Amino acid sequence: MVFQVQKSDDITIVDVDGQLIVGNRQELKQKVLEELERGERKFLIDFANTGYIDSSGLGVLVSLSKKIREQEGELRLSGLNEDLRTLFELTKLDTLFIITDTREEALKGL
Amino acid sequence: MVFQVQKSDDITIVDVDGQLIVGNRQELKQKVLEELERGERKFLIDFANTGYIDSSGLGVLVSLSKKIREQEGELRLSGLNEDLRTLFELTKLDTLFIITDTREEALKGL
Amino acid sequence: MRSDLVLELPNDIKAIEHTVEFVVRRCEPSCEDQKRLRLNFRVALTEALSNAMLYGNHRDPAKRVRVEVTVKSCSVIACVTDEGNGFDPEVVPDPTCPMNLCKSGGRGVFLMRKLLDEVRYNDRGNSVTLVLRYGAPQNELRGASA
Amino acid sequence: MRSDLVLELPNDIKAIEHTVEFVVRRCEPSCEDQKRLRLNFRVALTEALSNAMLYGNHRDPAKRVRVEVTVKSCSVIACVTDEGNGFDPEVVPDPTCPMNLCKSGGRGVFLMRKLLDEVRYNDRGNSVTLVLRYGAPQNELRGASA
Ligand SMILES: Nc1ncnc2c1ncn2[C@@H]1O[C@H](COP(=O)(O)OP(=O)(O)O)[C@@H](O)[C@H]1O
Ligand SMILES: Nc1ncnc2c1ncn2[C@@H]1O[C@H](COP(=O)(O)OP(=O)(O)O)[C@@H](O)[C@H]1O
Repeated sequence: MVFQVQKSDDITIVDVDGQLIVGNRQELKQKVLEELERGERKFLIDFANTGYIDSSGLGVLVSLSKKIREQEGELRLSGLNEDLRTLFELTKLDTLFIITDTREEALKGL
Repeated sequence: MVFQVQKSDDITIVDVDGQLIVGNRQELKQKVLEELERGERKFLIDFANTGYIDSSGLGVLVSLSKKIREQEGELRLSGLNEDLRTLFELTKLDTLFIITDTREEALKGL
Repeated sequence: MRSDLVLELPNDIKAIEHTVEFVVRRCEPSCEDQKRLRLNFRVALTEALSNAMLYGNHRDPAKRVRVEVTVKSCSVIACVTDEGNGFDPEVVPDPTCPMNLCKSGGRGVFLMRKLLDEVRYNDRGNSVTLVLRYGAPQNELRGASA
Repeated sequence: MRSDLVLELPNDIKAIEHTVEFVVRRCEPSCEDQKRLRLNFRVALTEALSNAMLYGNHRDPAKRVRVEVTVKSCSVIACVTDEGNGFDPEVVPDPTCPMNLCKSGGRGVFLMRKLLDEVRYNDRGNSVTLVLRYGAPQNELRGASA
């Protein structure tokens, strides 16, 4: 798994390639928090290339979303396939996040 | 792993994608023997996309080479990387086969 | 009955991803529900392994986790056992309650139960059996379609 | 010493490839010789597993193969045990003799020995220990460079 970070204007985009699970979630957390400390405020995490997410991966998203909101920033999620959407729905986390189908939609709104 | 069979003029080319090992060697054997029965006589097995070969994979090559020669055909091998060449050298099978670096060289000679 | 596959794993969360992949690949040829094997079983097994390593074995690298997998014509069964003292799975709070929704943890046992047809702990609570059923007689509340 | 990884595998040659992959991935982070792990160890482990399944367990699907892997700072050790009666590894003929060169079989034990630093059978002959060493004190006859 690899987390790739790019910038598009003032938005920080993170691609999750592979799985977001207990073995690597800290890496994602650290990457996003570094950017937040550097002053970035708009974040998009794109799951278009993600296999699956476990509960600790979901947990990291929840905790990042809190930290970003504390700094008056915003986090969006995009590119969730049907499988991944199911996980958000089962845990009701779809009500907590702004989730868009495509990366483009998310970028437009941010 | 996948074995892909193509024709180039009167030459039958088989690509070995993945491993050639005990779990799949029969598949390769069958594919080549079918072509031999159909009347094909010139064969090239290309290992450019092969990970590794075990002793039973080597064994299948030896037995195919015998069967092809019995029908007055010819078998060449190409695309062996350094790792795979090592296996042929250790077992002295490099003395039994016509091995060329590239597929193009092999096709020229056949 | 003898299991189709037994693994004794090091207590290393970095090993989870490859282990889950290996087990799922082993089940693939016989499983009639590739979609739920890929999502439901994979995620549930990941949860069971990480709970075993983090809570059961308390991250102790000297401890091991045992996984026993049985593939039947209508189900895949995985039993994950750690060397810990167990816990009471009945008292795990519902993470979908509004009060808990913003917590970063507490979704593992819940997800296992939602995703699979059966999740059974032993009395001590250090061994969980995960069951994914396919074919005819299925649990109506079977997760991904809930 | 406890092994870092223990597998009990079904006697199914189709399982060999994924098993070898799983074990090698587990060894990768600690191994200092990726090249020989990728070729020498991978091929040797494949040979040991197929011999265990084909000759030791005589393709019997009810039998199992046990694999114990230990990763140390200067070696990777895999022990492969079947449920058979074993054999005498000393009487395996040299497949590189001109007489044997055209035979389709008989290269497995030979390759294991050529590729690894140490290949040790138990007395019964149903369990083989494969050792790949790296770092300073290495066997001079270490296969790939022979
Ligand atoms: N194998 C286990 N051994 C001991 N305690 C466990 C085990 N599995 C789960 N638990 C307990 O159950 C709690 C809930 O687990 P879970 O639902 O997976 O959420 P989380 O892992 O986010 O805490 C854990 O915090 C732990 O206290
Ligand atoms: N685990 C084992 N149990 C019993 N016999 C074995 C075992 N491993 C190898 N042998 C014997 O040693 C012989 C040589 O094996 P090998 O060198 O791998 O070549 P091949 O597999 O092509 O016969 C086998 O034919 C078999 O009789």
